[in-house]
Amino acid sequence: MEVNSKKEKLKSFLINETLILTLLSIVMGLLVGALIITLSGYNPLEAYRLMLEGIFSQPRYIAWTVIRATPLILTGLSVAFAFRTGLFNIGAEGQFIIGALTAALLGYFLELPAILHVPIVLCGSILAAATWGGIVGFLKSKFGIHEVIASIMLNWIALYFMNYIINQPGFKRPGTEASFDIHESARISIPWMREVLGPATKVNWGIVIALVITAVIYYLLFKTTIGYELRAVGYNKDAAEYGGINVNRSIMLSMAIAGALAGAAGAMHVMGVSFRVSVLAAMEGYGFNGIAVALIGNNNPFGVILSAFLFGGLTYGGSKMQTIGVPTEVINIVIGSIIFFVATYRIFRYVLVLFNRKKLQKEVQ
Amino acid sequence: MNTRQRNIDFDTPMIEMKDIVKKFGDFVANDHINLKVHKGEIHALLGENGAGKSTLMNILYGLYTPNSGEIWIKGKKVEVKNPNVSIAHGVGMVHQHFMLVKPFTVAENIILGMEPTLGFNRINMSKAIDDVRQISEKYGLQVDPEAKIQDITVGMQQRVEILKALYRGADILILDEPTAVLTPQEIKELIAIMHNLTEQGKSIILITHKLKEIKAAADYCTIIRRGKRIDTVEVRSTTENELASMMVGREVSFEVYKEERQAEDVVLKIENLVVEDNRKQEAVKGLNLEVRAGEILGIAGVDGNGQTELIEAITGLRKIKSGRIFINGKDITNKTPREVFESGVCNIPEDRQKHGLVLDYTIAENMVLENYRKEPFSNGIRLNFPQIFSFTEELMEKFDVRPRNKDLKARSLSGGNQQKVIIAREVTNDPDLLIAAQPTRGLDVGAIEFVHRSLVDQRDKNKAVLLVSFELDEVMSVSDNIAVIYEGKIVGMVNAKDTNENELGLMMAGGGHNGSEQ
Amino acid sequence: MRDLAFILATTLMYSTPLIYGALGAVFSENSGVVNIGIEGMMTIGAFAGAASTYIMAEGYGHLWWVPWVGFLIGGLAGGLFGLLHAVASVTFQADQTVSGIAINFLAPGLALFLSRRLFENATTTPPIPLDAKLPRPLNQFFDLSSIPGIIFNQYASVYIAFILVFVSWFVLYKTKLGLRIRAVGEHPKAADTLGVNVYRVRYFSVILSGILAGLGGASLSMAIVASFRPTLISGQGFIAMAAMIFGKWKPHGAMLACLLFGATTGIQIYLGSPQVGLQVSANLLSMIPYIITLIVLMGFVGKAVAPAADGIPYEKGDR
Amino acid sequence: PQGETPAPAETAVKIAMVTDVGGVNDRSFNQSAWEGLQRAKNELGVEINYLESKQEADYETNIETLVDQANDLVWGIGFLMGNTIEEAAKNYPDQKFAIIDYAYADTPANLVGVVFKEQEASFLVGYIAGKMTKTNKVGFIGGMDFDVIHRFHYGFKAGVKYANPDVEVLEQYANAFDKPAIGRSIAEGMYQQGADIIFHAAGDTGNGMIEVAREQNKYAIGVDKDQNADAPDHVITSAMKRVDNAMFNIAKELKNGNFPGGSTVVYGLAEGGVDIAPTSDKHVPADILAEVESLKAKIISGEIKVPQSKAEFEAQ
Ligand SMILES: Nc1ncnc2c1ncn2[C@@H]1O[C@H](COP(=O)(O)OP(=O)(O)OP(=O)(O)O)[C@@H](O)[C@H]1O
Ligand SMILES: Nc1ncnc2c1ncn2[C@@H]1O[C@H](COP(=O)(O)OP(=O)(O)OP(=O)(O)O)[C@@H](O)[C@H]1O
Ligand SMILES: [Mg+2]
Ligand SMILES: [Mg+2]
Repeated sequence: MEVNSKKEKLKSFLINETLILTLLSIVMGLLVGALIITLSGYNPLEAYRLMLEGIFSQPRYIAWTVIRATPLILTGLSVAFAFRTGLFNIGAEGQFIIGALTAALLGYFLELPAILHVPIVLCGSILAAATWGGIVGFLKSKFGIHEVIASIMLNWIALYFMNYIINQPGFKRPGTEASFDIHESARISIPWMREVLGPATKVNWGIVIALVITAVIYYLLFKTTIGYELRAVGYNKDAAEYGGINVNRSIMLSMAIAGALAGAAGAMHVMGVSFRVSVLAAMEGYGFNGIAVALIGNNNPFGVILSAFLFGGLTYGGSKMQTIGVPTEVINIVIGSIIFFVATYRIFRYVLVLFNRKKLQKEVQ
Repeated sequence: MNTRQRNIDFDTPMIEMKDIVKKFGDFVANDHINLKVHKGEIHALLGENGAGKSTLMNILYGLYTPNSGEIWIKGKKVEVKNPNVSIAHGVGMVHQHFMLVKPFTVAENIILGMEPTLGFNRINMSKAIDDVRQISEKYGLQVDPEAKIQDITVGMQQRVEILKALYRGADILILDEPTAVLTPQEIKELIAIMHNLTEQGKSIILITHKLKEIKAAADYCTIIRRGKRIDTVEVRSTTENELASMMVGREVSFEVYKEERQAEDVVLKIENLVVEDNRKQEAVKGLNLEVRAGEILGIAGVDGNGQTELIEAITGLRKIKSGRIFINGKDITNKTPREVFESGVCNIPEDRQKHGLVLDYTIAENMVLENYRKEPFSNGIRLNFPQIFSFTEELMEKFDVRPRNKDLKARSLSGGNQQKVIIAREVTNDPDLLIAAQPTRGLDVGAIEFVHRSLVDQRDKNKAVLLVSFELDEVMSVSDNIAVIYEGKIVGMVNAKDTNENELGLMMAGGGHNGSEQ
Repeated sequence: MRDLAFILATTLMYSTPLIYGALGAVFSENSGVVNIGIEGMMTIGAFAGAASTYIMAEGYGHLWWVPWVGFLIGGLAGGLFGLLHAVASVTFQADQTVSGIAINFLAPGLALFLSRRLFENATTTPPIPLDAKLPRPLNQFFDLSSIPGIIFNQYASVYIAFILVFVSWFVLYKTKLGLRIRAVGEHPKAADTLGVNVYRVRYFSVILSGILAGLGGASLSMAIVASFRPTLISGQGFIAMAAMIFGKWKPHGAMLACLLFGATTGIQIYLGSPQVGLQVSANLLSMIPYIITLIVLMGFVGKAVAPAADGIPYEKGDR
Repeated sequence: PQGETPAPAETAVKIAMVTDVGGVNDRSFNQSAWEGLQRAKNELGVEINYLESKQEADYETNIETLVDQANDLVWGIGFLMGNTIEEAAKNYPDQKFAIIDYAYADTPANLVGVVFKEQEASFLVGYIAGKMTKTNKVGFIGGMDFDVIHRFHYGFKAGVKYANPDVEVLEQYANAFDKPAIGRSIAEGMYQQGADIIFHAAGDTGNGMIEVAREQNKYAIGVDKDQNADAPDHVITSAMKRVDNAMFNIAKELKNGNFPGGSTVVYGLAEGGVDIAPTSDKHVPADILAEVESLKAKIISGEIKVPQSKAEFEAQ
């Protein structure tokens, strides 16, 4: 009996409706992409073959997909976490930047053994980005400023702030528009994997850390009193207040955690992949893509992981379709279509109902 | 009591609903229901919470499509695809939950969908205001057309709802629980208005849980139980007890049985309390009050005399301007809601959906809204779900919350069951002081009986209970002592056994003559 | 004085595309549909406006109506994505944020795709000839170098933006349609029970929102510059959305917010200009508009309240 | 992509490039680079290909993809790729790489850095501006505060000063390559201040400036490519960076087996790596163009030393 119900649970967890609908959306999105590719005069099968090969044909490619997905897991989680607590964190972009910048500063200016350096850089960046996100929460709870406005403004402030800091002498590597590289001791690369996967593949511990953080966030959100409070505030501020929850503190805490997650993404990108920060001429999109990742993943921490891999795979593998001339924006169209179908999953129900009705009519006849 | 001259025209059926069936999924909300209403008739619909009354009326109004059945309006078969059809056939509906756009003015709400216009699609607002004035005078429904809905009382809002229907030329009015949120005075006025309307040839379908109102207002009554029509009776020749037992399927007692007992120590003590409302006006103006252990103190008063602010001040949801509040001698003035709760105060809130429940949380999650941080529900950090679940299941059983599924979201429960969840939670906390604000609003008689029982049980456990209600009957039958609130002050204190409606009504009106007709 | 005129002129120019975008958001959100896809709708509008005007100018020569038709095509392209957003969020009751985000991927993707198809694989469109651009109506009345000339030497799109603010205010607050739009955004069920077709009103508003955003994009690609580029919009749709919230969901409020943003950008450029000769990092100057916006919000604006039903899909027969 | 070499010879040399985020048809240096490769295809029969980057994170993976496709030479276009290409060169010691706009202190043997003396072309257009201004005021709009942009900036200033020391140069940085509205505003301000010719090194931001020149019938000077087509009556000349020439030349050297690995190749006037636009004769009087020719000679010979930074400019 016990065992059976556990099995049932697992089964319903794996084969739930959301997942099926999401898979359907992916298929539909790819079909739209195929249409666009065909209209451009290329062979969609050939293009998708290149994409799939580009993701799966070599361990190295799979590794790259993982590397691509890592920051998206965390920015996606950041957005999803905020959504779950009733806030729209459109500011993951800026929080990512602050996390990355702090990691580059601490990674370069501190000189410590790796065992200390890595955690200090990581924690420092997370703290800085949490503060940055917390500002939004503070502005909202203290002044009633809508989090969307505050986040959008802070995104740009973060971008210019980073550019300003990089330009300070002593931090900027001369002859470049980037900072000095962080020390080896602050990196989270996995050197022996490079022997296996090829020298250029920047496999790092980031994915492991990201998965651990995801599990922690899941636990925090759904299994702890803090998560209970944050979600209650997200659903119904008045009832939360009535239940004794400090609403203003919850909003700040929630934005700070969201900031911390996006900041961790930035930090790990610097510690595992780029090793430096560069002057940005435009937003890089980690935060904005995080919104898409969160939404495809249904704001569920585990859904976010899957959708980050999907997103990482599509952007990484998709870029290889260029080899036969397919322009890169096709990938954006595919991603856009997938999100669109995720949004309008009721289309599938509708079609299903129509289909059933026809079947019924047939049976009647 | 129902003394009016009846002028029903039995030859002119206005509404005939035949064999209406409505299913939500597998659930049959209306099971072959028939209903017939004549010109000039007030026809009541009576049934427990969730019996299917609103559903039936939504079908008549075109908001839901029935699975089968026919609707005839004024002798013609009509397919009511949407409200436009029913409106065109003269049906108007006042919904259980007000359908008013809060930031709009009264006039704007009334004309919406049928706006008088000038050139350029421009609204002819002065004509609109004139029109509203005219019909409001014609039917004796006084309103200020230019006031915003959010600034007027619930009673006024009710009138706006009726005016909306009349503005559209309705001669069949559906009123879905119109009195649930009205004060006794307003109810009396509403019944007069209804009679006035039938004299002008209108027909009314009235849904209410208050048998007294049915007796006072209606000519006929159709009783619905679990989606099925039980019977249609002539109200004059049926007693309240008969109506109630037909509706619930068993005998219901209206008397709240309680034993005499002696009140003991003072639990709640309020001294010179001054509290401001949202508009920074003083709503509570130097109020003094004591509630003792083993006592149910009822607060009687007309809506808007500071009751809401008083409760919010006690429970920590609103800052106090001056004065002090003590619980068991401990000062809780301006403490946070949590601190107030910790000192032994629980509250069944007035607005159950706004304050009482997180509608998107499951029943289980809602059951620990105040207690989630305490043993055994958590160790302060980690929630202990097995404990929360077994606790919830136990309470759902004990308080008969239906359906018995702890994983359902609170949103999917009926109003009565939502209220049961709150009462279960608050009562089980076993507080020294239980505050109950409008605890039976919108509930059927069976559920009301249950709520009253729960309050008395608390009292019998030697706890203090503060009951705030606009329903005099409820205050009088449940309380031991009654305090009358008027303009933010307690203007009178009486023993429930030694008073009557007249005396209370007089005090509730500030000692004037308004509430003293009964 | 001239400096002030310069700041004013920049304010007008810079805030114009934002005003269109913000007005679009105002209509959509007042009807209860969150529109985060303004950015994408502006992008496709910018492309369609510039591309169609260029093609028409090639084909028909520089007739007076060419830019106007092009401008409208820009609006219609945005409107098409408004329609898509409406299908998702009204008919299929999609999560409106999700659908808006989808549009922010789809619309720019499609713009680039079409650009490559039409213009020999180029992601930028060829420049529109000067006389096929929108006219500058007040240009002939003032000497360019005079102070009124500096301020009012603006394209028609600038004046249209301000006219549209007034028209939008008029429509929303004085007409039957506006009453219904706002009713649907506040309490769709109430409107429904009075026979107002909630779906139709929302479709109308969301499509109009796309059209306005599309015009905003076109006002950038057909007036401020004369061609479409992939980076042309770069975040202005989001700023417009912020302005709409800042302006408390009202046309005139949104306009003021856009003007504030334009003015602070003007001040930023002015402070960085050679005549001021400030020795401050350009990066610090660039933060000015964003910081001032936050400060103004802290100081002057209370809690903004969205239309009560904003973001909530309406389903007939729902509880 | 567009038409690989038909039936490539067994030994056909394969060259590919990774674009910057602007994409291959950016009407700027990415496009110029691609044109260079196309010329190499037509004239030298090499096989060519490109991959576009959408964001910085694409650089590494695009490079790797091209390495996997067994290209003989992989190009990175733009100095933003500098570090990435250097790392790739170290990771794949047997693969040849080259980069535009980057000079390494210590270049790996399988890598070539190609830099341009932007300041030389800027000097020439500065000279033209200095000679042609009627108001004795000209303007410079920079994109972001980068070293590369400084080369344009101070080369231009030096050219103006050389032509006429009395001419004032109004200078402003937009701090963006993608904000034409800001470019427009700055240009309006400069023209108001009395400048009659403005030179930009600001990407799309500069587009706003060219637009104002068109509207107000003022002169503008383009950058990187010949921008005359954007405003034929107003862009009098452009400081061209012949990325195409560099790409072609390196292709040729690679094919001939003398790939200049381990070095930084500097393309200046002498190497045909920078120049003024061929359309300059439309607006610039012949006598000034003749003077420009002689200036070229002096720069090539080293007689005139063009500054490439603020410090060098001020030292002169
Ligand atoms: N839209 C809906 N979807 C699913 N079930 C519904 C819906 N509307 C009503 N129901 C169910 O139908 C039943 C009848 O509901 P209805 O609102 O008609 O009850 P009622 O008699 O008006 O009760 P009350 O006295 O509480 O207002 C209830 O069990 C309710 O849960
Ligand atoms: N676009 C506009 N141009 C000029 N004046 C305007 C415009 N929009 C609004 N106004 C003026 O501003 C006044 C306020 O508008 P409105 O009545 O919509 O605001 P409100 O609802 O009173 O807002 P609030 O309550 O926030 O003050 C109007 O009476 C009108 O005269
Ligand atoms: Mg009901
Ligand atoms: Mg009250």
